[in-house]
Amino acid sequence: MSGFLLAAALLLLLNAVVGVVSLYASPYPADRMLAILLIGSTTVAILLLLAYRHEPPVLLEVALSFVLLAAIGSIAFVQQRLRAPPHEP
Amino acid sequence: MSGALEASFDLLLGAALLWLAWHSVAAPQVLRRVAMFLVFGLLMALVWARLGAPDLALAEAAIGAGITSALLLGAGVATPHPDLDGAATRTTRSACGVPRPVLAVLCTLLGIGLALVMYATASTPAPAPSTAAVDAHVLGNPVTAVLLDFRGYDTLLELLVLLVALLGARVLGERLEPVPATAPPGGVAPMLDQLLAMSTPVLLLTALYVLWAGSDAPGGAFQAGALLAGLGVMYSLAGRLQPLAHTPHRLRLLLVLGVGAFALFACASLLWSPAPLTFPARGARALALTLDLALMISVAVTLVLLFLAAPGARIGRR
Amino acid sequence: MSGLDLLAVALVCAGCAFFLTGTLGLLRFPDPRARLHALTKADNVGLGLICAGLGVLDASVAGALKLALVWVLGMLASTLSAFLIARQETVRSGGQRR
Amino acid sequence: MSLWAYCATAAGLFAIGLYGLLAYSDFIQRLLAANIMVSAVFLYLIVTAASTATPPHPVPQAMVLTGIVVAVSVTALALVLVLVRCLRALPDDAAPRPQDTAGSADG
Repeated sequence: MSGFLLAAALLLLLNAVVGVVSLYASPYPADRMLAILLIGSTTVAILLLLAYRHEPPVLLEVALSFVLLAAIGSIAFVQQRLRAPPHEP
Repeated sequence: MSGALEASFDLLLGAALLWLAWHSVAAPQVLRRVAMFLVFGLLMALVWARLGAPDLALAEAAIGAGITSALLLGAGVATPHPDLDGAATRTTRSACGVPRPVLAVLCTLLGIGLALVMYATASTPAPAPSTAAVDAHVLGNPVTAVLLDFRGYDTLLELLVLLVALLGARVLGERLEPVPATAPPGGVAPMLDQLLAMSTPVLLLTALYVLWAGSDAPGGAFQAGALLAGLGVMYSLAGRLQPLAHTPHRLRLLLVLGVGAFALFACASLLWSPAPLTFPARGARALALTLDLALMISVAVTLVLLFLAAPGARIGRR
Repeated sequence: MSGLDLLAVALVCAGCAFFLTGTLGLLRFPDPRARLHALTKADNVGLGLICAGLGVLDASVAGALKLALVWVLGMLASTLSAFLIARQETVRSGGQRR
Repeated sequence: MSLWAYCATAAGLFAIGLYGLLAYSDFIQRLLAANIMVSAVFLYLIVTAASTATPPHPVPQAMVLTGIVVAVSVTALALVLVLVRCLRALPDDAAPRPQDTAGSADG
C-alpha cells in the first residue's frame, strides 16, 4: 500500500509541475494565481497521501492548515489587481 | 521498487524547486516572480514532509500560505517602481559590475562545488552535539538538557528579533503617507465574511490543538502563532483590521507577553538551578505549555502588526 | 489485499484521474476563466475522492473526520478563490460574458 | 530519502539565489533571491540532520523552525524599506500623492 500511495503522489506532482510550467508561459496575469491554486490543492492531496504511508498520520494537520489559509493568496491577488494601473499586462 | 519511486519523487521535487527558484529570481515581471516564489514555498512544505520533519512542514504551510503570500502579492503594486522591468532586466551588466555571463559561470561553479561538499559532509555522520556546557547533574538526561537549554535561548532571542523587526517597520512606516486607497469596485467583503464566519472557529481550534500537541516537540507555539497570524491577515484583508497609527497599550502588552514570560521564567529558574532557563524536575510540562501559550500570542500579534505595517496592507481598504 | 484496500486504491486512482483531467483542461482551454472552471472543479472532486479513499484506509473516526474537514474547507477556499478571480477577469476583459 | 538529490537541490538553490542577489538591481527581486538562499541553507541543515537519524535530530529542526519565522519577519521589514526607498527615488510626477502637491523634494 505504501508504494501505491507514493506512486499516486508522484503522479500528482508530475501533473502539477506540467500545469505550472504551462501556466507560467501564458500571457494572462490571472494564470499566475491559477498556478498557486493548482499547486495548493495538489500539495494538500500529496500531503494526505504521504500522511498515510506512516502509522500516526501526523501530516494531516499540515494539510488542514494549508486549506484553512488557502484563500489568502487569492484575496490578496484580487485586491492587488483592483488597484493595479489598468495598462499593466 | 519503492526505492526507485522514492528517488524519482525526490528528484522531480528537486528539479521543480530549482526551476521555480530560477524563475522567481529571473522572470520578467514582478507578479510572475512572486507567484513562482509562492509556489516554491508550497513545495518546500512537501520537502519537509519527505525529510521527516512535520514540524517544519506545518510552519512552512502556515507561514507560506498565509502571511508571506499576502505580503508579497500586495507588494508588487503598492511599491511603485521607478526603473523596474525595463532596462534593468535586459542589460547584460549586473548590479555588482561583473558581466552577467561571467557571474552565471561563477555561480554555476560554486553550485557544483557546494553540491560536492554538501554530499561529502552530509553522508558522514556528524559528531553528537556537545553536552559539556550543560550541568548533567541538574537534569538526568543530557540530551533533554541540551534541548531545553537550547530552546530557551533560541526562543527568547527569536522573539526579540521579531520585536525589533516590528519596531523597525513601525518607525519606517511613520515616514510614509498611506498609499491612496481607491475603493475597489465591488469589494471582496460579502463572500469573505461568510468564509471568515465559517473558518474562524476551525482555525482557532486548530491553533490550540497544534499548540497542545506540540508541547513535547520543539516549538509548537510558532506554528500555532503562524496559524493565528494567518487568521489576522484574513481579517485585515477583509478590511476589519486597519493599520494603526499608534499601538494601543493593550496590544503592546500582548507584544511583550512572550518576552516577559520568558524573562520571568529565566529569573525564577535561578531559584531551582544555577543556570537560567532550565526547567524544574517536576511540572515541566505545565510550565512549558504556559510559556508556549504566551509565546503563541506574542508571535501572532507581532506577525499581524508586521503585516499591517507592510505595503501589502496598504491596499484594498474598505 | 482485502476488499477495503481495493476500494481505497480504486478511489485514490479515480481522484488522480480527476486531477489529470483538470490539468488537461488547463493545457487546452483558451483563457483564464475557462481554465479556472476546469481547475477548481476537477481538483476538488479529485481531492474529495482521495480523501474518501484514505478515509476507507483509516480505521479511526478522528482521522476520517479530519479528512472530511480538509475536503470541506478546501472546497470553501476554492469556491471563494474561483469566484474572486473570475469576477476580476470579467472586470478586466470589459465585462463581457461568455 | 535520496541524499544526493536533496544535496544537489540545496546547492543549486544557493547558487541561483546568489546569482539573483548579485545580478539584479530590483529590490523585490533581490529580496526573493535572498529568501531562496535562506531556504537552501535550511534544506542543507535538515538534510544533514536527516541523513544520520530518522526522524532528524531535533536541534537543527528547532533552528530551522525559528529561522522560518525570522525570515518572514525580515521579509516584511525589507518590504517596508523597499516602499520607503521607492517613494523617495521617484520623481514627483511619477507618484501623485494627494497630500503632497507642493512638490517638497524629500531626500
